[in-house]
Amino acid sequence: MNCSVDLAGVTLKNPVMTASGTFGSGQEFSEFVDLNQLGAVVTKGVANIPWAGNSTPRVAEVYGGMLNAVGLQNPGIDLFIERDIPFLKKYDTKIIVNVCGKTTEDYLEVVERLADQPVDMLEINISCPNVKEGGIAFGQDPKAVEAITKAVKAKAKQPVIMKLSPNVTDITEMARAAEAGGADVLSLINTLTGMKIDIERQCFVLANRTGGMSGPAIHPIAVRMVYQTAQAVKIPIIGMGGIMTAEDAIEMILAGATAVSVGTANFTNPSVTMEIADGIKNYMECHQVADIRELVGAVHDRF
Amino acid sequence: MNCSVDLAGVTLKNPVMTASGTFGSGQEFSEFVDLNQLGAVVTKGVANIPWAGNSTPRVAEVYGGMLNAVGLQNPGIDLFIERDIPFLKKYDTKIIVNVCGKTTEDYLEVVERLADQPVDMLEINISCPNVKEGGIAFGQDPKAVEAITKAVKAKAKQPVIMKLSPNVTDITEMARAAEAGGADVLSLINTLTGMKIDIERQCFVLANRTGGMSGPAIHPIAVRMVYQTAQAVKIPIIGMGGIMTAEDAIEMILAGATAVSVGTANFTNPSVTMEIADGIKNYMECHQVADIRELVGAVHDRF
Amino acid sequence: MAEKAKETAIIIDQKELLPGIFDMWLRTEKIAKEAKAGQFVSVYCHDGSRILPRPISICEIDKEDGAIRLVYRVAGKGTEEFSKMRTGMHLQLVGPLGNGFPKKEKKAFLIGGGIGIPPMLELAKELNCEKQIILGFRDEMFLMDDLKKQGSVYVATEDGSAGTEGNVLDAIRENGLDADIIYACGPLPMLRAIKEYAAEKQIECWISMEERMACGIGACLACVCKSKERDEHSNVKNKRICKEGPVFRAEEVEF
Amino acid sequence: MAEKAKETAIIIDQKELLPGIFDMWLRTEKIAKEAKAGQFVSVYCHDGSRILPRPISICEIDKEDGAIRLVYRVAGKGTEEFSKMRTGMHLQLVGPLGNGFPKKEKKAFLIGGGIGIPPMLELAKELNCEKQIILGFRDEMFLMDDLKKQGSVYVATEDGSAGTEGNVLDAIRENGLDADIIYACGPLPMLRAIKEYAAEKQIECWISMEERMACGIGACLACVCKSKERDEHSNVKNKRICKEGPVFRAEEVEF
Ligand SMILES: Cc1cc2nc3c(=O)[nH]c(=O)nc-3n(C[C@H](O)[C@H](O)[C@H](O)COP(=O)(O)OP(=O)(O)OC[C@H]3O[C@@H](n4cnc5c(N)ncnc54)[C@H](O)[C@@H]3O)c2cc1C
Ligand SMILES: Cc1cc2nc3c(=O)[nH]c(=O)nc-3n(C[C@H](O)[C@H](O)[C@H](O)COP(=O)(O)OP(=O)(O)OC[C@H]3O[C@@H](n4cnc5c(N)ncnc54)[C@H](O)[C@@H]3O)c2cc1C
Ligand SMILES: Cc1cc2nc3c(=O)[nH]c(=O)nc-3n(C[C@H](O)[C@H](O)[C@H](O)COP(=O)(O)O)c2cc1C
Ligand SMILES: Cc1cc2nc3c(=O)[nH]c(=O)nc-3n(C[C@H](O)[C@H](O)[C@H](O)COP(=O)(O)O)c2cc1C
Ligand code: FES
Ligand code: FES
Repeated sequence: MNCSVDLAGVTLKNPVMTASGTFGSGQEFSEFVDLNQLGAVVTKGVANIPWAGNSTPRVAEVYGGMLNAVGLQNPGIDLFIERDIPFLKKYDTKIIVNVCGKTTEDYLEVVERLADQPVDMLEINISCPNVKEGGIAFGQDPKAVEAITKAVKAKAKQPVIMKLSPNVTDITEMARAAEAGGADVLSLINTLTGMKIDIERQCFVLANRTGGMSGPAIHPIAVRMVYQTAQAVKIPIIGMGGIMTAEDAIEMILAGATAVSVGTANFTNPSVTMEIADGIKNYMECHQVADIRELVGAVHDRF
Repeated sequence: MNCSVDLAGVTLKNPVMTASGTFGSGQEFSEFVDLNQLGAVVTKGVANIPWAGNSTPRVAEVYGGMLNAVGLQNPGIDLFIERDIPFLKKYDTKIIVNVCGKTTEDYLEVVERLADQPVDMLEINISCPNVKEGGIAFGQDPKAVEAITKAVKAKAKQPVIMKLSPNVTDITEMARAAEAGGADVLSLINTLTGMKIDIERQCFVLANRTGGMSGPAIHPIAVRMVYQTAQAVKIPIIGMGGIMTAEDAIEMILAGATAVSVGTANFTNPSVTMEIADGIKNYMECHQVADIRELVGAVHDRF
Repeated sequence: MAEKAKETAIIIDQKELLPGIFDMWLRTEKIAKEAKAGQFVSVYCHDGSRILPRPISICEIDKEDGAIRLVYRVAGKGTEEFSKMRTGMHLQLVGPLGNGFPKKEKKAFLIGGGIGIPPMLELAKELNCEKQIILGFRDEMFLMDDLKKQGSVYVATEDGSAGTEGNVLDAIRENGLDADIIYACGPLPMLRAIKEYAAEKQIECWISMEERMACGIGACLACVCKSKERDEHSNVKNKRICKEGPVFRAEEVEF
Repeated sequence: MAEKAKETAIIIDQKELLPGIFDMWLRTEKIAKEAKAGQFVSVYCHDGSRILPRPISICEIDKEDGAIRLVYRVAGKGTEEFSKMRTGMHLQLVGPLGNGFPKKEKKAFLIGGGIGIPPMLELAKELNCEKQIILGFRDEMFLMDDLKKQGSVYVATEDGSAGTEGNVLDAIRENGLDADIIYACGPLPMLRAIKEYAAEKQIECWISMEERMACGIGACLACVCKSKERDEHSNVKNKRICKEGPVFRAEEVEF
């Protein structure tokens, strides 16, 4: 039985990855998860310099999900290279570094600093809804998506994953733009912009007013976008958004994802990524699937 | 204590309305709800001629919500005028007719047929994700939104509510376009496009493949869009999307909605609309709110 | 003015008939009073992640005790939730819903397949005629004792482990049975075969249909089936299973 | 390689101390073994609509019995769910989490305000020094008997219905108390006043902080508070309450 998948020449032992920002750099979760059993660890977004992020409250629970407005707090690329990459190198898993920035130059600085690092892939976050500059601004206009993709590709030494925002009219337009810019892989979806109001105090629950919605509540939207994108581009897709169980992961794969990232579910169960990897194997056994790649995009009509 | 609200000159006794398509024309729910206690009944979308809608399965439950792809099945305007309007006229509530069409002409035909009918307002659905022609196609491009709004306003004898789709990059752009076209009121949000896959049978759950997602899972997105739209336009907003309780309704009102529509919650509890209307009154008593209009858009920052 | 509402029912008893098939008695005065054979109830989940009701047919009605019986198969998360509940716990219901079976005094076949068998029990109790009850099982049988009290029972099993090997029509043929009216509930392939059989033999035939539902009361148009003629309510060739159905004349609907 | 996991705890006992304040003992061997005063556990809801854990401080640890005690106020849907659970039912926990209080052998104030009082009980049990326990209540008191066994207890109530009328600092002043170290947990305004008091008197002061959490283990950066100096882990002036805290030196953090 083959569970391994290929993303732009990088072979993951299984399709289960962590969603950026929900797993730190793996250190804290390594007490709950054997990182060797994951296809890849995707780190929290890192910028050229340390960012302090937003004021608190930064998270709020909503029905079947959560809002976050962490605002990309991160220690900056220097400390990241010094501390987080060596930590992850101890494990037999792929290392994918999520990159954020306020300007194109910020992104490129991080990409260049990572060029000689033992990092397997770069995931470029152009879809964070929680920062004023950069982030989502790059991800809601196809021309901007193509331009930043091209700029990153020109400098990157590792394969480049572009991470797309669901807060758009047509996800396939953004996907095609990233593909045209030379993206090797696409990640989708980032969070949907949401808001929660405290009706007792009549104030916004989050200091940032809006936050990015994640968790099982957004899963059907993510599945739809992965499906649409898989019809529209030739490059592989990493599917994410509300994956809580192996079943959810398989749904995403059937919709067209080559690999999946698990985010908010880590908060509901810190060992969930390992359990999902096991569950996928079980499903393959029960359904006599010899190679996971047979499942990618294998959904069909009823009749 | 005043619970009544004004929408383009039409006074609703309270801000609670039914969301189109979830309440039929009120007949079936009238066994569970005293329609006299609702601000308005919004009917299922009606077209110039009968529509058979999509194949089944038309609905699927998802985590904290549901998908529907009913495809605007409706009996056509003739039977609607003959049967449904007289039924609703027996009650002391406002009648709002939701209008759908495949072409601008279709919409206009319905609007004209309703001109001499005892109908209080028209809600124009330019945001249905479940039909091939018409529907959402009108609602994802600001120029199209403005054009159809203008065309409808030119013929309509009643105030016009334009119902917007959340499947857009920038809801305020669509809202401003509708306002520019002369819309009297805005309704938001319609459903978010989603998908569910049956992993046992590896097929789409809905015959239509995709469906519109509704229910509590989408509430934070709806609140955010209502808030953004309230900052962008001067006309009143009817807020909807995942309102299950009076608390959810108040959240929507604080975000900027003058009235609210309750949809999917009717399936979870057929008497819910009445309970929400009562719950809003209770909240006003507890918080010593003399006039519900004080609450509209009254959210503020924590500090 | 609003005479109906969700009713809070108390579980009087629940047991597992066969692995994955549960038998639950619920005290629910109003529903028990109004209900008749072939109708169903909407059962609501406690877990907030499941917002739609589950339609379950009424298997038996105890008017005196104000109770109804539901027999259901664990098919997913919702029915799994119900199956874990114990005596004394509460469930919220809306019902009775749908039209139910018409009751005629004619020599009848009551045909049930799999989890379509339960509604046949109440129907058999309410019918006043000669009743031949034909049941199709995959392998293991359930509700046999209850049904045997109501008429002569014939069984078909897919694996031949009991009764006729094959389907319900095989059992009818093997036993040389005949009837003037058919009532049936079960999987679509079975209903299709019965519809054909009834047409051929020109027997009046009533079948109970199933479809995904949302409102359960006729408002949302989720649960339609195709009808031969234009339906009076919908004004198109679609009938609402929850409202005009779930029981239809076989020749009325297309499936 | 993964040595930690969610632990399934069994409720040994639960009672309501005061309207809306619950006292629950849970059997949870591993957590009880490792836990110490000032740490907390993440408690998971059963209802699928609530996906984040609720952080609750450990009020008491029974190492022998492998049990911990949680005392919590019903603040919303999650704690309401917990409050309805009965002996024998299960709850899933992760923990112990956070750093806990440092234990020094110095004459101490243990100051608790409102629902910040429970962690003071285990702290009092673990501390080996002269303990003056100062408690601030709105009106009705709870945990008094347990705390009185651990040291001298002084009370302040907002309405003056017991002890000093006013806040915990009023009680300290009224009773002319002094100490060489302060441990405190409670609402922000109380912590602010204590921080100021400690600075003025130059007393070592440790406070337990609260913030909305998601992961509870230091990975998501939801729960930060501002720190005076650049934090070693975050590389900015932010500390994770769930990881570097919840207990901080008062002068380390800004709030
Ligand atoms: C009129 C009617 C009567 C029924 N009577 C019985 C009965 O007596 N005994 C019994 O075991 N089953 C009966 N069913 C089927 C029963 O409704 C489903 O098995 C049940 O809803 C599954 O719920 P779940 O949460 O376990 O499954 P899930 O698959 O998790 O359910 C997800 C959603 O799909 C719906 N759904 C899933 N399967 C069906 C189905 N077959 N029909 C309609 N909706 C479905 C659920 O209601 C829910 O909304 C009946 C269905 C209908 C329409
Ligand atoms: C380290 C720590 C220790 C705590 N110890 C205790 C204790 O011993 N006893 C006690 O009664 N309470 C304690 N709390 C507060 C407790 O976590 C909240 O009251 C509880 O999470 C509310 O959950 P809910 O579902 O009832 O409320 P809801 O308001 O419905 O919760 C919604 C979301 O907000 C979060 N939330 C709400 N209030 C708080 C809060 N004050 N702090 C952090 N998150 C919150 C919830 O965890 C949940 O994610 C502690 C909080 C922290 C951070
Ligand atoms: C607390 C939190 C922090 C996040 N931080 C990042 C980030 O730094 N970079 C990024 O690309 N995505 C970030 N995301 C988005 C997730 O990686 C993921 O795309 C999204 O949460 C949907 O997946 P989920 O529903 O499984 O969580 C964050 C999400 C959460 C909940
Ligand atoms: C079954 C169903 C049918 C619907 N039909 C219509 C419709 O005919 N016209 C329309 O404008 N909106 C329709 N909607 C959208 C709702 O009116 C509403 O905008 C949406 O469901 C969000 O609200 P909710 O989460 O409260 O359901 C339909 C929704 C559902 C669930
Ligand atoms: S389920 Fe709504 S019409 Fe039948
Ligand atoms: S809650 Fe995630 S870092 Fe503290």
